[in-house]
Amino acid sequence: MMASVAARELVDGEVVFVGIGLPNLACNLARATHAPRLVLVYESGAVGATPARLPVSIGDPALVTGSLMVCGMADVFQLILQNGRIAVGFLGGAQVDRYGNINTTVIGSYERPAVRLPGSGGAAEIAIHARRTLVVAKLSPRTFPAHVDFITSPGHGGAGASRRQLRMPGAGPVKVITDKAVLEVDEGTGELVLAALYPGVEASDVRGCVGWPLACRPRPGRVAPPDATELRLLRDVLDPERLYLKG
Amino acid sequence: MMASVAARELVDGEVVFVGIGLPNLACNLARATHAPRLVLVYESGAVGATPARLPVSIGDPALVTGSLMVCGMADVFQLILQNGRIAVGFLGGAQVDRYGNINTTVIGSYERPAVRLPGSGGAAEIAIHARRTLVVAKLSPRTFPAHVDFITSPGHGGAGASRRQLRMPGAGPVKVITDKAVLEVDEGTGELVLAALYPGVEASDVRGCVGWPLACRPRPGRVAPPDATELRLLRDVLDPERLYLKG
Amino acid sequence: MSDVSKVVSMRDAVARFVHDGDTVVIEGFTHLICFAAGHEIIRQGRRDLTLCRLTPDLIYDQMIAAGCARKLVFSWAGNPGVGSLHAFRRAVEGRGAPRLEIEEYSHFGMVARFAAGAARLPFWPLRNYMGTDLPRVNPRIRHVTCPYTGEALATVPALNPDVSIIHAQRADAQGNTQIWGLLGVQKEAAFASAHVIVVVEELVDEAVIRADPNRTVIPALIVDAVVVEPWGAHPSYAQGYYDRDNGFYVAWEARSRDRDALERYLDDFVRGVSDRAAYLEKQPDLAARLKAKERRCAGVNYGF
Amino acid sequence: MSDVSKVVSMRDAVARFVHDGDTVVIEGFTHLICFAAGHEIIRQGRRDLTLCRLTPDLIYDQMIAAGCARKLVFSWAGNPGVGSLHAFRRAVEGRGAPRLEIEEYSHFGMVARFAAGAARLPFWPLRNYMGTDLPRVNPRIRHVTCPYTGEALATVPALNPDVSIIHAQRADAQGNTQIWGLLGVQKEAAFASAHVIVVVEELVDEAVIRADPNRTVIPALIVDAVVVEPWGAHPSYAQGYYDRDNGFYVAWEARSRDRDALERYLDDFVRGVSDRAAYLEKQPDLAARLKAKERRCAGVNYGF
Repeated sequence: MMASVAARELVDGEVVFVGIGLPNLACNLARATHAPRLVLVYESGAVGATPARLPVSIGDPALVTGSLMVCGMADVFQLILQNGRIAVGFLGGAQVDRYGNINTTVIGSYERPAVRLPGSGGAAEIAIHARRTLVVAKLSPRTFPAHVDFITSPGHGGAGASRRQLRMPGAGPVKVITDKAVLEVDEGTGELVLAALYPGVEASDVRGCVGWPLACRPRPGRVAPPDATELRLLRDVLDPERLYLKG
Repeated sequence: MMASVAARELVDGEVVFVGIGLPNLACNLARATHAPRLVLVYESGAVGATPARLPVSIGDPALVTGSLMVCGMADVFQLILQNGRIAVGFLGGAQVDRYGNINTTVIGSYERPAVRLPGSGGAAEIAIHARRTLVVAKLSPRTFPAHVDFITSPGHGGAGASRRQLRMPGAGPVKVITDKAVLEVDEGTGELVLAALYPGVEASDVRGCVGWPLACRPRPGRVAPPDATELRLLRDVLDPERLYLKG
Repeated sequence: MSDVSKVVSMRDAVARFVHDGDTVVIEGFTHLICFAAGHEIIRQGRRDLTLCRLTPDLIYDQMIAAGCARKLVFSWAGNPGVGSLHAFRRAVEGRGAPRLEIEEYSHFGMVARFAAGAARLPFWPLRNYMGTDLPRVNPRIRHVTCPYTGEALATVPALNPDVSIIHAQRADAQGNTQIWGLLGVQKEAAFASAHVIVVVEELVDEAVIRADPNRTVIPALIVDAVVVEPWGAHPSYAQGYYDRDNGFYVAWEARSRDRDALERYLDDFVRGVSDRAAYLEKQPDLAARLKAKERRCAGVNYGF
Repeated sequence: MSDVSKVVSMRDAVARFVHDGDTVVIEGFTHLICFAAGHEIIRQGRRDLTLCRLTPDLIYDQMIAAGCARKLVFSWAGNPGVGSLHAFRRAVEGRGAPRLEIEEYSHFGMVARFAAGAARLPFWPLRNYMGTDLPRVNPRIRHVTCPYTGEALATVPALNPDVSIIHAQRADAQGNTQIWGLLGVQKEAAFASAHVIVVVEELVDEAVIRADPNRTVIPALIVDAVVVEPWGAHPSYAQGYYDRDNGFYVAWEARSRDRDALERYLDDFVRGVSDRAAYLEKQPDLAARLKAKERRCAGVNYGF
């Protein structure tokens, strides 16, 4: 469901900075349906990959064989990302807060962490440079606190300076795709607000999973479930071994 | 003669930044005699070339075919030259002055030049970064004034700041190889002084071609003429069409 | 992929992407200099261009002579191994022709300007220019203080052309472009530019590109137009396709020194022909003289 | 050329170029991670190393567990697609093991540190880190003011390791090294380092290198030693030679979570074998499981 919602966000012809797992699945679903000309860029340096198998890592050899270009990582970050060529970046995180700030660094204090997470990887610069960012995370109070313990990837600043004041080139996280609803950033306040609900989910179900008083769009939409084509592609073609799809 | 004198300055195994013409001839003579392991780097990006013909330009295709590496010019200047990997750089010039400053930019004023020369190319950075520089130029009062009209490639500063004060990594022009004598820089004064004379040349012949009171080493040496092997290599193997050798 | 092809004629590419007053780059260090594009720009009578290149070479000498240029940004303006670019010299030395504005760096400085432009940074740091007169005559060479060591480093400003024209051995119809032999600053110039025209010796199927992705220097995602123009770099060269026409470079010394001879050349070989095909028809001996010999490397295994 | 060969055994290369207290880089982004070198460093009992890598991966987790590391400089410390590096986490979370000092960037920051080191500049500018907490916990992320626009840009300091160990598909005996597939920051790490050890799947004649010079990523002039170690990147991979051993990565989650299981692994496959050949003898199924299929590209013409 999350994969198909994410896929629909992608516009044909866009250049997408792809992470492994669900974002990869979403991109390949979009390519197989409404966006055949999507260009996939991996931070590992593969551009225009059409992998013969579902890649298990962002550096999978299947992303190289038959791709359009392989370049060094200095080129990926300087000539492609910082150059402003990425339309959409995908991010996930252990924590996402009211203003779309994302934490993939530590739970607890940085110096004495309760849980040490992997860190930024390319996430900080994707959040800053991609023209827009899609965040993918499952709803739970632990994952959506009012404030993250550590800002790895910046959202919309909240009380502090705006993205524009900080001279961030990209628009940042514009949507958060969860397993129950889609949140969007409110341009006025920079807050995440409820934009659309999955079938059978009520606004109160979402509010209970979020650590701040969640505002709601005047008329929140309903997300259409994956249609038969999408389901068939996901289950039979794109992830037949259920590496990323659960249930 | 100048080619063989220049060749003798090169030590086996050194990495040399090669210009076209006489420096190229000198390097290939050195490789054919005492320095077979010389590594030639051209600013065009060819490393370890063993050209099948005498290259007529620094970007000759013969420098690519069969070379050890071809890289972009950003790598040549940042990763090789600025990185400090070049032991010897060759420079020529329309004017060379008392302190080894070289002019390849203009004769006359910069704004209203009497003669517009090609400019720096890679010369400025070679003079700054190569661990030592060899200058090749024919002696004449016009070519060796007390002060150049424009400092394209810096020598030893003269009355101004020393190379060390200016934080130049390389030692700069240590020798000037002419058609009559070899000049060396005096480490104390930074001035070019007479170090060795070609057969049949007197110190006064050299002084007449230089626009400042030329000092002389206590016992100036005599340059040995090219031996039979060197002459045969130059005339029959390295430049049979006399593209660069005259007489 | 079902993409619409970007292949257009040189005439259309220049008409669409090169405008009066633009900052234009035709790059290539000795290798892959796109004379075909320069000639079409002359034919279409572009004016007030700011021309940028490390080595202006014969093509910019011709464009200066034809009156296309208002300004030249460069680092070495000569005819390598031969002599001068006399149209350039006349324009700079003020002998008759309208004066050409110049902005001058060293090679490293120009490379750094393209690198900054390609990375969309406003400047690039380099350890250079101490003791030289270049910063005195070019106030755009400045300094920055290292926040770690306190030392002063030279800087050059980013160069972001309106359009770069990149000659290459081959590309697919989308503009995924492969180059071998000398690479110059083709990649940096392309990424620094608002628009990119790729001109190729050979249009190949996307499968040829995908078979050897490490050979791709410029990806389609930054390319606006693909022009197929075999021998389009003559008298420059394309490794594996044809050799440099050194005789033409040697002859240029006398030809460009004589204003009338230069005008006659432009009339005969540039303004007097409709396109590159007509230029080649006038010189039927090129292939016999310059076609490259076979020296093919082995492939590598991309399997897993 | 009549050069003396630089080919040595892994044991000799590590003994000679990796010392206690050194700053050591074993790079490779998923691809070409030299586990063989990491294992030899463990066997030789090196201590107090500062280990640098974008992605510490399993090899640094093993070296941390074995007590080789004093400090880690990195940007993403996980087991990609699988889970955690538990020896790293124990050392950072302060659970029992001696604490590991860390210095943390993002990928772009680490790439920029290597780029600065390779260019021998003291810093590298990048447009990054605004709005993040990274500069708060890492005071080495600083700022510089652009001398043209006046804007503040982030900077990272140069990284100049004592030694980089670069795995590659092939090199000649002098160390002219060719890589295809993912390139990571292998080139920048090598040029940034005081010493470079190249480890290759295949030692080839200089003529193989010279046949395709655009494929060369690291030139001999910066290489100190060449080690020939087929399958030396396992469980990482070498494009065209063998696939990644994903099963090993998946199994690492449980193995590294259990301190004893991890020690047993080190005893069995690292400390308990004399060299890489013995490591491979214990796993005779690797070729059958992982050997790359043939997917060879065509060559290109280098003639003129």
